[in-house]
Amino acid sequence: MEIVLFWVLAVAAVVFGFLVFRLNSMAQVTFALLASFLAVAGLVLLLGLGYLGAVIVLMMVIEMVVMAIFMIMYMMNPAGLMPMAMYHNKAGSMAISVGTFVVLAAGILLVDWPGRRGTPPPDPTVALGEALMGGQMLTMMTLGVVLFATIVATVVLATDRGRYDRLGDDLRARRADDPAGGGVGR
Amino acid sequence: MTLELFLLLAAGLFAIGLYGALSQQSIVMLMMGLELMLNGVIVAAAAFWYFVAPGGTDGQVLVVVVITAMAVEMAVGFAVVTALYRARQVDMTDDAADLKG
Amino acid sequence: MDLTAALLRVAARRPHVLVVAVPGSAGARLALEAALVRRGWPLATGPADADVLAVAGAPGPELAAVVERIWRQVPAPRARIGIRTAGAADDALDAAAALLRDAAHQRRPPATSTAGDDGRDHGGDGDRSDRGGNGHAGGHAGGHDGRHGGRHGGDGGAHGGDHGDGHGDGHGDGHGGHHGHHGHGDMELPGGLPMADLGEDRDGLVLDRLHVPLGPVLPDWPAGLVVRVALQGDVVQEAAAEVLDAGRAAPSVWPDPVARELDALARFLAVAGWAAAAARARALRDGETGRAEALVRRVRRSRTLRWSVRGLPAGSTDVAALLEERLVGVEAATRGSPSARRGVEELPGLLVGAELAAARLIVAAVDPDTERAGVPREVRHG
Amino acid sequence: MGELPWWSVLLLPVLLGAATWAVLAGDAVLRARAAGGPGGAALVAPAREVARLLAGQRRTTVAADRVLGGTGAALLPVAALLAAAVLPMGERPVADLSAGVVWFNAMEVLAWAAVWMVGWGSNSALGLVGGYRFVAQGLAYELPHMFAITTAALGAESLRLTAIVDAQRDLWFVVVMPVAFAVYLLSAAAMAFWGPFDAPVARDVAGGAAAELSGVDRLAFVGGRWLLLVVAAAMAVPLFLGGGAGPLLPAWGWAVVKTAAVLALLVWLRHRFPTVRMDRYVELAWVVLIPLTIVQALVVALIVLGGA
Repeated sequence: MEIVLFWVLAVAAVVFGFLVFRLNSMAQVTFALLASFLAVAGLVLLLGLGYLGAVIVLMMVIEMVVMAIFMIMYMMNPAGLMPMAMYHNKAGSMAISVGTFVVLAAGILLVDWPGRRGTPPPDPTVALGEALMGGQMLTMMTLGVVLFATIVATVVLATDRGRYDRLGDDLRARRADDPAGGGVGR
Repeated sequence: MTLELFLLLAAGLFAIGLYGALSQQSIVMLMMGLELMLNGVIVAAAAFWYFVAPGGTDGQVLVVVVITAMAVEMAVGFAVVTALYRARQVDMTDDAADLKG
Repeated sequence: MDLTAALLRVAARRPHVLVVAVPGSAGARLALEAALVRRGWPLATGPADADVLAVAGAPGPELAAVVERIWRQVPAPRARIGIRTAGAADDALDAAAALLRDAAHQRRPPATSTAGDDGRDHGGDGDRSDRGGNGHAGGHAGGHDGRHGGRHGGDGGAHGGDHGDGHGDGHGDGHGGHHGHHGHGDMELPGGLPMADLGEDRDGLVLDRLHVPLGPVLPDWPAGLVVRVALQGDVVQEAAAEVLDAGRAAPSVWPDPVARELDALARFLAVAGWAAAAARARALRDGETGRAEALVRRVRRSRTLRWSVRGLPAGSTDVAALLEERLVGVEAATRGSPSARRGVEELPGLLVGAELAAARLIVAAVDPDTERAGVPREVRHG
Repeated sequence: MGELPWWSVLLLPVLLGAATWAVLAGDAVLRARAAGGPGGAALVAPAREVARLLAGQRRTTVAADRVLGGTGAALLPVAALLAAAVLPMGERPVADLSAGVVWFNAMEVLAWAAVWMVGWGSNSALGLVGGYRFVAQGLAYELPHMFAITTAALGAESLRLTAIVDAQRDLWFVVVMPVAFAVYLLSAAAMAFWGPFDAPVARDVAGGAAAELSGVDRLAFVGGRWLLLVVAAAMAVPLFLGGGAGPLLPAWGWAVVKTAAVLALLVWLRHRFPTVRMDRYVELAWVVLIPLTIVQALVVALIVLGGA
């Protein structure tokens, strides 16, 4: 049963991953990528990591839906009604990636991987939580700071309106001059 | 299910992603390639956790880190595309490489 | 056992009805809506959701053409009725239900040539083969135009300077076809869809624009009104209003000025997503117009509604002010001094800059008089 | 504890379908009464609606994306059923996952993708507007929602739903975390685009995401939406209302009674309030609800620490 599931999910992950660069419709491309992620989430669940599998589903669905919106905003041919290719150096990229795969595969098959040490804890989620709040606290804090920095940096990059546009040159305007109103009466 | 199979899958996803990241002109598609590469890393990390050191938590933490990296990559990528597009109306790497739009 | 026939029989007891309002025929529409409430038949949101297409009144040539287009988009099983007078509503609805129940009729191969030939806008051709071949042009609001639209390279490897020909209005940054494809007849999409063009949005990004006609067949929309908008995202950038068959029909005869005000208020409440209050307004309109003031008080008391429409820009004013005008109109009518109604020509100026949802609220709150003689042919803004 | 036998997987759609029927009928009766028409016929309205959509013709539009549209419509009921897999019916769920709360959240988020795909798939401007509206709504409700269900998990110190129910043996979580419960109710309505949050399928855009759906596609989409509503309402019971706990009745009986109460509340919400405009709610959610839910989680964390 697990073997069958593994093969189905693995093949799905690769096929959908491949479709990402084969389909014409940008919307379909986005959801092909999502399908590839969902297959990988299934594999993670299969390995007994219930929490991480569910989190991958959660994150990737949200991320891909948001991505679809940006795709359609910026891409030239979102529905793929006119087949068109937007590649550069296709042959070279193919050679490099096939080469990478061959090297990686050779390494994977030739290296003598260490045997299994230890057994999975009864609840890997608890173990993860204790690690993140204990030994790996530094990792967690770094991630938090990085995420916060990302929020600030992306907003600054993406918007073209600063506080002077919103509140006037002396920042004294009583109400911000926004194109769309908000819900808390500022 | 063996470690080698999982790692081969991870290598396959990584290679497909690499191909996309190298060959696509559109910045958005390029980011999809990067995401696929990270997808491969998730598979590898989870497999190492299960088949090599299930007693530890390093594999799991690595998955968490990769997921965060994906989110950050997407957010920053789209912010840059938005800024580029606002300034020069381009969403292609080749055009962004020109010094003046 | 014929399963489809059984299903049709069960379903025909509660079909969804798409009402097409004709200017000057408010009496027929009111009778139709009241009959639907009595039967518990819901109103359809659009052609896809409809089983019965009911035309309330005698449409002029322009509206009749729209009705034909809409009819082609209604999926089988379906029936089509025309109600000319208030008294005809119940009989027509019964006839529609009988047609829907009639499995043999619904299975009949496409017979478009005979449909409606009996001069009563009657007849339901079970047109199963019609798979949207005509693509909703116009009529049903929101045509299928180019969300796929714009910025088509049109050819492989669309970049570099190899598009010099035919792009005289390009913006000159390399991408042929990426910009400035206005008027490129050769760049039409499959299916004959028009392409979106580009325009600056309010955040300073140059993105696709869609040209979408709103009306004349939209839920809770003034009779005969068509507003053609250029949408960017869902922000209206240009608007042009016209009335189909303008000036053709005599204004509707309302038994009671309060009923007319309540009718408009019901449309606004329905567009604002307050189905219960809208149903109440319709019930009052059809019966006890004397108790309209209680409803007005209830609407005024609603914090959620006020929170939603306050400060929502509509030209130089806001939707809350327009709603207040509506409510004052109801009160004035109950006191026997009906107020003047706004005209269609005011609409475009109010709509530009609004989002689609706000635009719907504005149209419903303004409730332009589409029946007045001397309605201008078309007014645009933006 | 433990899980229900495997055949309960088949029972799940039946039970949820029955609950959905009840809500649909209740809603139809309320609607008919508001309009002043007869309410009795509304009780069988769900059956007529299903028959109508089963017999209806499927239609497409020019250059429609049938792959995505079809996937989206089918995905919605599937997502609702998958989310219901961890729902304790009485005492035991079909699958008692160790990360049940996160699983529920992940499956419910699939609706984002589903609605957007349906809206996109029909290649109609109004459909797409509906799809986009749901994404905006999702961005507004999702974070307060996550904090609300996290608070329940925090109170029980477990992500397992049966453990959360066990933790409420003495005191229902609704008493300890009223803010989280209120926010959960709002997001339950929002995730099923129901009640005051029905902008994605509103009448003002002619049915929004569902504008071009007919026949079986519409049945799957609309049915999936109702299922999602029922599942979201039913999930409030183990998370905040003590699960199947109660005197006299068996556990499943109490679960049914409490679910019905939550559903009745949601139906009432829809009839009581007009649609909330998303530009307003988004700011409320981010400026008021998120801080409130975080403070709520903090308070619960302190209570848990103090109790330990």
